[in-house]
Amino acid sequence: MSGPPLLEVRALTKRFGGVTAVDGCSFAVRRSTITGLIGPNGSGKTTVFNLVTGHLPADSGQLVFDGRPVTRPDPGRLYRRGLSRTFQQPRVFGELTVLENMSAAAGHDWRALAGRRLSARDAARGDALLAEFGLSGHRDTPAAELSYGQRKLLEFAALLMSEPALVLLDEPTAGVSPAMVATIERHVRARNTSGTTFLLVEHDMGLVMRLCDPVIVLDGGTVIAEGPPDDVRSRPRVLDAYLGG
Amino acid sequence: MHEAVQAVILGVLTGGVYALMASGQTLIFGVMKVVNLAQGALVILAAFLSHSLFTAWGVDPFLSVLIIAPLMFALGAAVQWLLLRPLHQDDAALLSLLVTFAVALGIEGALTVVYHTDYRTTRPAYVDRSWRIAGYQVGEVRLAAFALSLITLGGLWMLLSRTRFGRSVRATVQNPVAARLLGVETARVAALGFGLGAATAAAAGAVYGMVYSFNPNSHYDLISRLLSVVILGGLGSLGGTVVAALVMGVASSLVGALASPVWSDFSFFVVLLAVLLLRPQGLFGARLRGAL
Amino acid sequence: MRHPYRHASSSRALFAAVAATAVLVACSSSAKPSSSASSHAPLKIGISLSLTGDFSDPGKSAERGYRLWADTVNAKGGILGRKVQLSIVDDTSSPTQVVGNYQNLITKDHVDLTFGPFSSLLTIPASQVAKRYGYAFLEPAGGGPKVFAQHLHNLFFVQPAPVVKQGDVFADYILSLPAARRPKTAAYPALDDPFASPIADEVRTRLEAAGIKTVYQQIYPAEITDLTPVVSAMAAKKPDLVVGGTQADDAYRMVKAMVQLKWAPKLLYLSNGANDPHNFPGNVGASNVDGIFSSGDWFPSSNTYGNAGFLSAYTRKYGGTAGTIDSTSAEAYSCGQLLEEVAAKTGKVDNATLISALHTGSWQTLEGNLSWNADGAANSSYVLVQWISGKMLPVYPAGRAQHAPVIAALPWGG
Amino acid sequence: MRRRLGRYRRYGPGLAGLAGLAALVVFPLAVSAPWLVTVGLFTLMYAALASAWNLVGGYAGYPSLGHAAFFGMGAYAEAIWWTHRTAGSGYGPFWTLPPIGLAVAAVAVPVAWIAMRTRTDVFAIVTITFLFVVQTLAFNLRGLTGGAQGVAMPVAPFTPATFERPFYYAMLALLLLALAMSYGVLHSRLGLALTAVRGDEDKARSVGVPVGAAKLTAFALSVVVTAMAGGVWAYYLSFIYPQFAIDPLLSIGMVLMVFLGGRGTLWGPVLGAFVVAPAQQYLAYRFGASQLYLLAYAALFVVVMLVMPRGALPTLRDRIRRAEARA
Repeated sequence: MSGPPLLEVRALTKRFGGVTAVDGCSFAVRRSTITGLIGPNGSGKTTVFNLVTGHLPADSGQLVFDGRPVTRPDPGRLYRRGLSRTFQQPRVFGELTVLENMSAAAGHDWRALAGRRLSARDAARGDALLAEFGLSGHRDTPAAELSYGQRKLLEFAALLMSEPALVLLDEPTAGVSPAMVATIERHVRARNTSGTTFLLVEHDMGLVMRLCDPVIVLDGGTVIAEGPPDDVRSRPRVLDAYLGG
Repeated sequence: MHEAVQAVILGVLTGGVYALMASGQTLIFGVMKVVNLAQGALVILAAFLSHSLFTAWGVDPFLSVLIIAPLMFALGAAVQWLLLRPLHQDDAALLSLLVTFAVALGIEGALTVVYHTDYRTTRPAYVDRSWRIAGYQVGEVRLAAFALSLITLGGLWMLLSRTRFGRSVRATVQNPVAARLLGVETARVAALGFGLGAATAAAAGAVYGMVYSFNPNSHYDLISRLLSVVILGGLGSLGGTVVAALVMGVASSLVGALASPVWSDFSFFVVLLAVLLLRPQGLFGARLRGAL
Repeated sequence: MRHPYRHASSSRALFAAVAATAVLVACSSSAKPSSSASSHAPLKIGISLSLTGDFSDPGKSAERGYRLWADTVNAKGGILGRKVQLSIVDDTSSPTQVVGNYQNLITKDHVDLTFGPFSSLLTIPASQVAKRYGYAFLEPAGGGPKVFAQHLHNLFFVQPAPVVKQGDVFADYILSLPAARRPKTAAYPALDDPFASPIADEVRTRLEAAGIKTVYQQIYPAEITDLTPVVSAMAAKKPDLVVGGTQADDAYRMVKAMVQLKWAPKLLYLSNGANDPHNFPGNVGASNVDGIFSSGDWFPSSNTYGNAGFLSAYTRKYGGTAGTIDSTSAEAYSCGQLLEEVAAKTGKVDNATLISALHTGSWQTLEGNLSWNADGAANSSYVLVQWISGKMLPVYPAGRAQHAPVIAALPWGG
Repeated sequence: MRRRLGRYRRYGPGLAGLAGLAALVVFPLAVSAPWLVTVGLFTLMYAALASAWNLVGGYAGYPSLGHAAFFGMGAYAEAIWWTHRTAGSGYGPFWTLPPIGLAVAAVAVPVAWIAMRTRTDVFAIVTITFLFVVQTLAFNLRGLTGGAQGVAMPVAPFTPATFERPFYYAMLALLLLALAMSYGVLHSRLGLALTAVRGDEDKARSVGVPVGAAKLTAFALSVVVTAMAGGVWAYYLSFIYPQFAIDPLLSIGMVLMVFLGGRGTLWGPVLGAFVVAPAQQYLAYRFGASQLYLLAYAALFVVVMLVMPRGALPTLRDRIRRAEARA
């Protein structure tokens, strides 16, 4: 399925003091793809994530999400519109139970504040997702007691409560066991099959090559290559960037 | 016009003393992210010690700093080591706020037991002298106090920028985790930093005791102003603190002389709230909080 | 849902706490009220004083005065054969605590009489409690306008006149000068305090009526550490006379600021702070006090009723010299004197007798001869004092003066 | 045994709550001594204040040191409204409390909106600065507040023997209101949102939790109770001054009680208030003269922070859980 891209980034720029972290960066994420965003350390990948999701204000550039321009990106509003993200270090609410973590991420606005702490609908959907992610056994434990890998899974699963159109995963497999890498990969594929679009920052090249198409390569805050993984891999500029230039 | 200039002169001199008092506060915040509510009480404690040394043995208040500063250093280091270090990490910021308040209450209580609540002033022979400079009166003590503030602040700056200890402090301020990995013993640095912050209170207290009258309750009047100065200066920035203290000194003095003294603190607080509205990190706060 | 479970243990704890409170209550309410009816039981007087907190020094002075009086009267065999027993409790300078304290004293300890607290700010809530239970309220310290605006019949302010009138004696003195020697212009800086700024206002009203021009008028807040901006603004207006509505440390600060700025008016009156023989020279410097006027209710050299005995008893009990006695001690002592006199005259010491007796006639105290209006304000007057050759001496009115007022340049002027 | 415990867990809290409430309702009727009722009324006041503070300081993790300002605003609003009116039967001043609570909350929302741009430590300082601003206004707006001279309210015409009762029940009603709010918040989505905010505010924002609305609602609820308590206090004392109505020590007292009992719990603040408030009154009455009062207070404070930094209830609960796990 093609048509207009789900996310379009145009000439995005961000400076920190004298350093230009993101420099006129432009790319698009097409619907139903698993797009990879790679690049050497310090190439600006996480900053791009932060700019796209409104965690950092951009100095200049435009964003178009789902056909509508985003003038003042606000993380909460974008989340409710279907754009969500994970963090490099998984961030869950340690004092809430696993199920409550699911409910907290359901994307309700202020009108729901007066409602029950855990609505029957949220609980049912949360339970279904927890079953899908194999976390049902931990449903009522505080999230602080989960292992690192389990927290990554929980953070990912919780986002799905909002039925996002686009999920930005920031190094989803960093620091987890090989078995957990496989689990995460399986879940991303499964969700992609059912229609969710992904944008991935990842250092595990094997995973990127297996999972992503297309792949966007970032260096010095600009896009230096874009295309199918095998194609991108062989370009000399990309090799230069990775091998140090 | 004459009044305004006189007010500015006074404001700058007063601001110098506040800069000295607040520098310890900002140092402590920078090193440990602890808002030290006891800083005012430490200043008043030092003022009493200096007053006692002067009345009992005739020790000049400026010289008394040399005796009091080590004592205050030990007290500050002890507070950090015994009371703040054991706090639960997750809530350290909030709990330390309360613990330092308890320390302030404790100091106030002890001072009340020993000295009662009568007001005092340290009065060396030169305290009433003043110079007339271009038609403006400038008290000798105030000028000397300002000079002492500059010297202490300069010394502090040298210490932080030129010594190994200073580098450890700055490393701890910028990134405690990395500093620990690089072999800086952060707990010890924190104790030394707190001690140093308390030691600057010694200088501030000796000066305060000559310029103003004080009693054990006086720290309540000090602390809100010190906190405002530290926030306005951008929490943890030494240079910002000095500028903020001068801004406060001049603003209070001008409003006091030209409008009414009942609004002088108020106007400063309103400025503070306005600044926070526009720049939550304070006037000079670096994006990475705590660049000394 | 985890929450009901989560709160189980806390509810248990709360229940235990409530149960414990109930037990405590049961025990204490079964305690027998003391039998105050017996004529040989001690006469219990309840007083709440600020022994800690902002007002603790004057609070302790008041305590010394009260205790000295109790010792004195007990040495003479007590009142109507009953030993006086004081219950002095601490209110930590808090109005919430002072209300609780008087209530405790009256309804728990069943004291026979109550005397007032020290801090003037605490007098109003305390006097309401005394009124509620029909107790006479002899109070040595609450003389602000709002105290009398309560129109309490049971309240007696044991000082010569309402605090507002403290500066009147100075205005009287200025107006007694021949017109040519009077100051032409005046400045009125005053502390924002119910017992300071009204004094300056009262003097200003009277001097303005007599044609003395007001060139500067300013209220400053209590937490001000430095009065230099005020003094420099005032100096720019060059007033002949400065009338400071001061309380204590702000008087020191004002003199210090004048000294530092090397500016002095021709006449300087400070309502309080400058009338403290012990602390004033220590804070502003003994060489800076001469010529400053102040006024007050009591001085060691007063020739009022019982003063000689008071001075000797005080120095015997607490040491020191007469010059170090705070007037608050004398005010507190005077409350006791009144009680003694009423008992001697009527043969009774109950509250109703005390209230009706004090509302008729005039009574002798260390504070002078006092009589009260319906709201509890006495109708006497204060004494003007001036620092002369390092000593604070009564100078006006003539009847109580020990020296004539001296008009000379202040020591730091020039 | 196990089943009995289970049943206790289901019904126990409700029963204990009811029993506690009944004890509190009966207290002034059973105990005729006015001084005890006074102690009770101030204890209830502190319990209500601590519970209200807990909504912001405990649940949301925003330690406000400025709550005394809202207490003072409530006190002044009540006093100014009634200063030139007569109290009639004496119950009138209680009916003006709800609108005063709401009005002060309306003022508090923009203040909170500014202050809550900052986090924990800075937030604490900003709020205490706000407190000093309000105190300065109370001193300086003489036309409105009477300045340092204070404001008088009509004295309630209740009979001396039962004078305290109406005030006592007003404070009890406020405590119940605060507890109802606490309970409601805990069991609503607002509570979930606040716990998320306390844990990781940025993350909460990024998963669409309406962070601003949640914080402001908690703050406003908290202020409603705080301001009304101020109103009752003013009426009880019948005379207020700026330095007592807007007293930083009141803020500190709330914080101490909440920390002692347990932050973010329903009953913790109440427990803290029931221990500290009577102890404070009694110790000052009994031992204040010894001068060591402040030192003792400071020592208690430090001990609480070092020994049970999370408060009595959570510490106790952990003990019980561990003991049960072992059994």
